[in-house]
Amino acid sequence: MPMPDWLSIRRDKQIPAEEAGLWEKCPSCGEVLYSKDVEANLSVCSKCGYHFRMHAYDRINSLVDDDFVEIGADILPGDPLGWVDKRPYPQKLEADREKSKLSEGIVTGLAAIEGFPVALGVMDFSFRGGTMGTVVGERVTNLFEEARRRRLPCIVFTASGGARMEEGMLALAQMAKTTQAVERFMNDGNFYMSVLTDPTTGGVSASFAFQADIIIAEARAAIGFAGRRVIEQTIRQKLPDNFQTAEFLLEKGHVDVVAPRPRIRETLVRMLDYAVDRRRILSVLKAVPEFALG
Amino acid sequence: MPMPDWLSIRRDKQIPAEEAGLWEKCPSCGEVLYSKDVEANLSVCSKCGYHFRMHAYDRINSLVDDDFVEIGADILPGDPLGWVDKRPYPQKLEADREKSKLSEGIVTGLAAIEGFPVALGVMDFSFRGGTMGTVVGERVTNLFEEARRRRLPCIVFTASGGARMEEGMLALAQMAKTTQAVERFMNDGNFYMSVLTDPTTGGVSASFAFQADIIIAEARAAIGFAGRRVIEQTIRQKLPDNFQTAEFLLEKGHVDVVAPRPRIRETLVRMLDYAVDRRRILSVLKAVPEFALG
Amino acid sequence: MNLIVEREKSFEGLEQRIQELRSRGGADAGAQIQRLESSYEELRREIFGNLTPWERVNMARHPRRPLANDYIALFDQFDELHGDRHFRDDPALVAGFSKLRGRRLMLIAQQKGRDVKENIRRNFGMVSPEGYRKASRLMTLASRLRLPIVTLVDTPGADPGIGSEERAQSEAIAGCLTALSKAGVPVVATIIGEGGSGGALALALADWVIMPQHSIYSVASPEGCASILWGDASRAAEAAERLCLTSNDLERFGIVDEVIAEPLGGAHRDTPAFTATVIEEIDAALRRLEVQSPEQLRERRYEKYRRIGSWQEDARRGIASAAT
Amino acid sequence: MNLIVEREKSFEGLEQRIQELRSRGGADAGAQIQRLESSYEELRREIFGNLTPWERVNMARHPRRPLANDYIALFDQFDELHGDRHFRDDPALVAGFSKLRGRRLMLIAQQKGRDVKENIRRNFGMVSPEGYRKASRLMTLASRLRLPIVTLVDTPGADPGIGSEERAQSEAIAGCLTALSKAGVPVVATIIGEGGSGGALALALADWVIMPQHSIYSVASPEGCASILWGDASRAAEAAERLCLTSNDLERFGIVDEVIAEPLGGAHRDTPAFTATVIEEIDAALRRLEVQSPEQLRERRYEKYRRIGSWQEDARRGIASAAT
Ligand SMILES: [Zn+2]
Ligand SMILES: [Zn+2]
Repeated sequence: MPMPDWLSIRRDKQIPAEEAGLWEKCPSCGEVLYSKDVEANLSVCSKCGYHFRMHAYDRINSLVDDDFVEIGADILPGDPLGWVDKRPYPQKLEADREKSKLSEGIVTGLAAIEGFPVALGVMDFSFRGGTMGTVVGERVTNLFEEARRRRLPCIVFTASGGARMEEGMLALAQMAKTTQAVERFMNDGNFYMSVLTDPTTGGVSASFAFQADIIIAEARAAIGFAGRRVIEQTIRQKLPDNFQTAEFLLEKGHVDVVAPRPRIRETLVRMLDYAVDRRRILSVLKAVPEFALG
Repeated sequence: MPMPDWLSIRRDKQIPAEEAGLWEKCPSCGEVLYSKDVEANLSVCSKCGYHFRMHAYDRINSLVDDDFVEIGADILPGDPLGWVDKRPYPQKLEADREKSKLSEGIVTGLAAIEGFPVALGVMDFSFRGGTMGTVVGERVTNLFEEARRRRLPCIVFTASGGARMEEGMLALAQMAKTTQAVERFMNDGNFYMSVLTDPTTGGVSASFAFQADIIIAEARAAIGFAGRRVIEQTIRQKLPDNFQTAEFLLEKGHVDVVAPRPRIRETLVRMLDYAVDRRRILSVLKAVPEFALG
Repeated sequence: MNLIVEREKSFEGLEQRIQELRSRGGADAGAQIQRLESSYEELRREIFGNLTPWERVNMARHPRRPLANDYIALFDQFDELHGDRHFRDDPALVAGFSKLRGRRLMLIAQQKGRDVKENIRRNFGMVSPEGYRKASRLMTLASRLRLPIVTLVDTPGADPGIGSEERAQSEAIAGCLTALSKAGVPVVATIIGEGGSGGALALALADWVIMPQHSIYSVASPEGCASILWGDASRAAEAAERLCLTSNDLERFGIVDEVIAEPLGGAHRDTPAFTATVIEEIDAALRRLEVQSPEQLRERRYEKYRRIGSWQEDARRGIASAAT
Repeated sequence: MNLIVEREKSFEGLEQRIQELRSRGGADAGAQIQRLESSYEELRREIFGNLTPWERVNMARHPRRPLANDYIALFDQFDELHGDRHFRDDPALVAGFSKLRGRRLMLIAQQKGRDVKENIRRNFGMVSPEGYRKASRLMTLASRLRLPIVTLVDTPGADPGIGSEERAQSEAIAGCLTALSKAGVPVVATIIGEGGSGGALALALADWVIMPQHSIYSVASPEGCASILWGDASRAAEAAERLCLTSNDLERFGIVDEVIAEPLGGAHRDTPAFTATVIEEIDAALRRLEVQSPEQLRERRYEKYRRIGSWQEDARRGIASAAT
């Protein structure tokens, strides 16, 4: 399957400059940065190391060797509750599709990273705050089921504000669905890594994000169960700056590794190299010829 | 197999009064107690509830329905290091045998408790401070292997100052030996309860004591890894009174239940009733006819 | 201020008046009592007969609503087990061996307090990582010993304190969900009061989920939802309307397998009878499930949650519509 | 005050003198150098050739003795993994994926510091419950991924602090022993310096235990033992005599499978060569073990420890004697 159009476009860096904006200001150090430089630097500020949020396809692009075979793209959201707040839910979805160039909060598919075939999921905060509705749950579940069938290692990049309110309990139940799929996948002896990016909270944090064999946190990412504001409201005091940061979690023993974005790919490759038996992979690939490696 | 002489004697309460001493003073409240009353009350002070240390056979006597089929009594200590401190190790063993009326720091065997056949081990602090040498390790291992063969639930009462110095690393290695035996026993789906009595520390605490499915602590017992004095020397300050007590451990989540000695038996029986399938037991008993139940 | 408690106050005068007339007796009292009672009944039916979602939220939080201990008292026996083996025993999560109609089982419940003092001790039913770790430890033990797992869910949500974050609340909840995924024994969950978000689901990944009529079970608290949507927590009633947190909604969505009708005015109007009914249904569910093999149980539980969602045909056609 | 360091000081003058003569050169220097060197060698052989147990204790604690990181540096690669997933990352226990001669493995080590500052951070190699829980988590992961486990043991003992007791040090150590019992992969342990009691054994329930000649491995620290026996920690040297904590003793007892001779004066006299030798032996052990199936490994490991002790025939005859 060829690369989706959107990915090809990003890869070729053919975004019209007037669309992307020529300059961006770093919200951390205030430096004004040339947008193309930022993008070339994996959306990390070249001055202070601030991590801008990264588009799911950009992320995929920065990781995979060649083609990315997307699966689950045909799974699209409904409006099970007939939700309306300021706007009807379908309108919000439409606006997010427009804004994010994504069909939902996660992109899932198969790819090779440095020659390692993997199942890969990348969440994107720009679609409904990366919240998990039934589509995110279904795509994640499909990904793990597909990875289990093919005995591929699975990698998921998380970025989420939690369960998606607009789908009510149907969204929350995705925690149960995904947890079961991950458990089944791991119980068969397969290898799973999660990469927690900014922010990873709520129902995603409390399900597949923290079930992994190896948990990598992207530097400076905010990670936790309850949101920072909820905690501050509850305890009625300001939280220290480093609270719920990746670095804080490393000290508290919650994650295996913290890595800045430019080192995430190499970290993943090193871990795959340790955890995955190349001989097994090759035999799997022979058995599933339709899965072409670049 | 009939009850060992010593147990029969204790059961019949035929200990000559001049031997046992007519009166005992409670070290907690100072009350002077009639020895026979203390014994009748499971060696608990009737005034303040202080738990005197209890002889292993008295303990067994207070638990089992009828006969106790001792196993491992023929496993006796050697002197592998040729140890001498103030006295040679064999002399210390001899003195402890005399004093404690025990051949080593644990008594192991098969019995029924309220109709539940069980494998039962009871440690006794009066023999070398309940330290685990190779005999304790071997008897515990034998007990779990026997229980595994017969698919019996296993109960071990711990009381130990840790590994036995006089047998050096041979003593420490018993932690590895017993842990493996317990793991194998539990991995087969069998049920294991430990009862931590005063004191349970060091190598016993850090092996089979804390491996159990259900951990019961006898009220007021001191339980921990490092001894109280070692910690005080390390941190150079006095520890709070309740530190390392059974009640402290309950609050800290280390043990399932704390029970005063008079309620230990009924607690064990209730747990067995939950955890053990009576139908399975009966089929086991049919298969092993030589194990007579009272 | 609980909405239902306020409503109940408006009946108090009427109830007292009926009582007085009854005790006084007399020739004309009979007719008067009948009249009053009929208007009393009418009023109650009018007010309680068709509760709005927000009223149900208040019912679920009613200070006299049956709590976990009211249900636990009806089991044949219960022996509490404590601790996560690592850090602390969490009093907000009560768990232990139990028996129901002679059937051995593992009971795991969120316990709110009845008064302020107990609520502080129980942290208002908000479970800390230690509580979830105690739960997953005992779920695993139950599975090992082949004991069915019965859970009682009643929490505003998982504890959101600093300590809970420091000790990895997310990991603890994921651990419970994993333990329930693995369990080769029947799992029956009952949402007895408030089913607050992931902190509730952690105990409710079950083969059979029972929900009393006026309990709620929600992806977010109405207050939290309102504050996110409109920056105004006082619009909680509106949020409650939208969240589909009532038993009827959730049965329709397949989140809940069985709804149990409550007495007019709520479960607390007749706690003994109502809790007994719930226990009856838990027993019935266990009876249906216990004939299944561990593999069957796991497989069917997997498939049950596998199906939940609204993406299916609707979504593939790109049409927004409620799932069946 | 380290005994060996003191001894080394007595050579310093002699070593300097030889250096001086060498650099100065001259006609008579050659003979003088030879004379000095031969007496230097003789002295060293006399002092280091036959160390007492207490001297070996000092050698094992020598400030320049190779530490875990000196060994880790010789592996092809090492990627540290952190944390117990619940409470803290313990810097006294260093663990992660590694490769040795291309072989993927899990490396788990106790890490002392080289200076005061690092020693405070590493807690002098005394591991807390979090460290042992990190270790058992990664042992279980290694077993899941079929990676052999290599451990490096160097600790005065498990951390005896208040916090460690509060967080169940015993349970954490038992957890490591259980994880190693379950592991269906080769386990090779090396006692690189101090093997202090249960805190050391927690990482050393292994298929193959390697011990450099002057490392120690003991049921109790000599100081602790002396303080228990005579109420006098300063009699540690006497206690060391009795504890049979040297490599030779332990090989005889079957506690240690392989002793590696150290250079005269101790491993730190030639750290690069010595650590390379140890790594060589670890590799050889892995090569021997990796052909075994998980079941074989577990079975043989079980039998290995099953046999350790001195009760056997001796005891049954009631005769006290050393085990073979
Ligand atoms: Zn910047
Ligand atoms: Zn007393």
